[in-house]
Amino acid sequence: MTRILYFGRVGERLGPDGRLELPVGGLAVREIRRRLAARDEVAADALLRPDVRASVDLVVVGEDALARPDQEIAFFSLFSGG
Amino acid sequence: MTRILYFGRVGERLGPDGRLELPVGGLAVREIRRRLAARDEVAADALLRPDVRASVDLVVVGEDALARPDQEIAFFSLFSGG
Amino acid sequence: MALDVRLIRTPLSAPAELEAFLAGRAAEGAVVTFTGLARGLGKDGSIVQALTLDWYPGMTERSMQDIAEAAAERFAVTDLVVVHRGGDIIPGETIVFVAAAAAHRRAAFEAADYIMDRLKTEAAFWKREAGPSGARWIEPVEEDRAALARWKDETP
Amino acid sequence: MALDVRLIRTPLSAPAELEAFLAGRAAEGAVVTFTGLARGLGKDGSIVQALTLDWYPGMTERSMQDIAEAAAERFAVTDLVVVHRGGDIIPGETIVFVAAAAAHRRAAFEAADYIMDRLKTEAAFWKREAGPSGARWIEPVEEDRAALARWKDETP
Repeated sequence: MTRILYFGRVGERLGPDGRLELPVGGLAVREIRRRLAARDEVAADALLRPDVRASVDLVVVGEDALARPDQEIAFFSLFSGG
Repeated sequence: MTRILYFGRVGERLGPDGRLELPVGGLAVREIRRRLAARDEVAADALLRPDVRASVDLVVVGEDALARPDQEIAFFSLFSGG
Repeated sequence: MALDVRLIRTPLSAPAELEAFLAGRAAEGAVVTFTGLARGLGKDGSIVQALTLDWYPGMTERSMQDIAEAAAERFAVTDLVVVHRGGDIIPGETIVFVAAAAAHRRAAFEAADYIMDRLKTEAAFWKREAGPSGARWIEPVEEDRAALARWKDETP
Repeated sequence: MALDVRLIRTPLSAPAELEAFLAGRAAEGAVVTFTGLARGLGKDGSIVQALTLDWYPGMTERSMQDIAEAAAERFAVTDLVVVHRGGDIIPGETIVFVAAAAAHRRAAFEAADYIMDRLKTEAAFWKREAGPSGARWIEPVEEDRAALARWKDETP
């Protein structure tokens, strides 16, 4: 199980992290988001928003980016800025 | 005798101040400058420069401004700025 | 060129940071600082009792470092300090301190200004204000985006 | 609105000034400072052993006050401090400290920037640098005049 980190509004709704089984070859961020959102309404509402972005290994990525199980994956709402 | 203050390059050449007899009705700055400069070559060289300005009662003035004996009169080189 | 970028969870003293930044400095003529304080009132005038700044360990430090490096490259500065607090902050406390040293004041002003504009929109922080009527998330306002756009020829 | 304008003959501590300026501040979000240090090298690279700033008592304070008041009127700042040293100054010592507090950082940056541009050209000081090959007077350079021209729609 790969740990998925949540920050900002996403973390507020879903807690600091969640877990997801990822194939060794990885999955596109779009599909990871879809699978996490499919769990319940709260998850769907927290994750299926256009302003919720994802990162893989600390780099903000697009929906097509591939994430493997050994990478650090996160979803978060818009940065507030410093 | 009215005390005339010198600052910057003017003060460096002529000392911090000088004295001049002014009529009660006052004199134009141009004439004060001319009389002070007439004293010797050092005074002429220090005062007869276009970048040497005058003030009367702390206000920078033009050559036509009148200065009376009870006012504070000064000549100084260009401000260096702070 | 020295870059000092820190994310801290303890109180941030702008005077102490300035003192350290100035120590032994004689070659450069100009030092500009920015100090950002936690406001006692929100943008809509509501009372703020506490501010919480969440961050993503690793990503947030990197976003701060990237911004400082971009400023160092873009402006003729000799040293930069960027210190940002994370965690719970009380109104009046310092959230962010930026200092820039340069031979010419224009570069120091511009570097501090640029760093703040980018931090305010691009730094990986999530900010919540808590007041008598509950908590709410803060996002960059249009003013922040407009400020950032001034530098757009080089920002990514 | 508080304006604090001082011409002093004693050492100037920018950190202590910043500390006093920040004390008890919670309403405003942004504080920008400028600290000007005596350079160890002149503009042409020559060594500077000491700097002497002469001033005209009464006129110089008034020129500083006028500049601060113009900044207060022009920008949405809540407090301004302008402290300038006169007399003999050693390289590395602070010559001038400016601080501006505002609700929005843009006003604080602009006020400090404006005050410095005007101080550097219009303040009634006469500056001499002393080095191994003698002393010389310093006058505003073209860069200073160009900086001032940026604000020309309102400067006198």
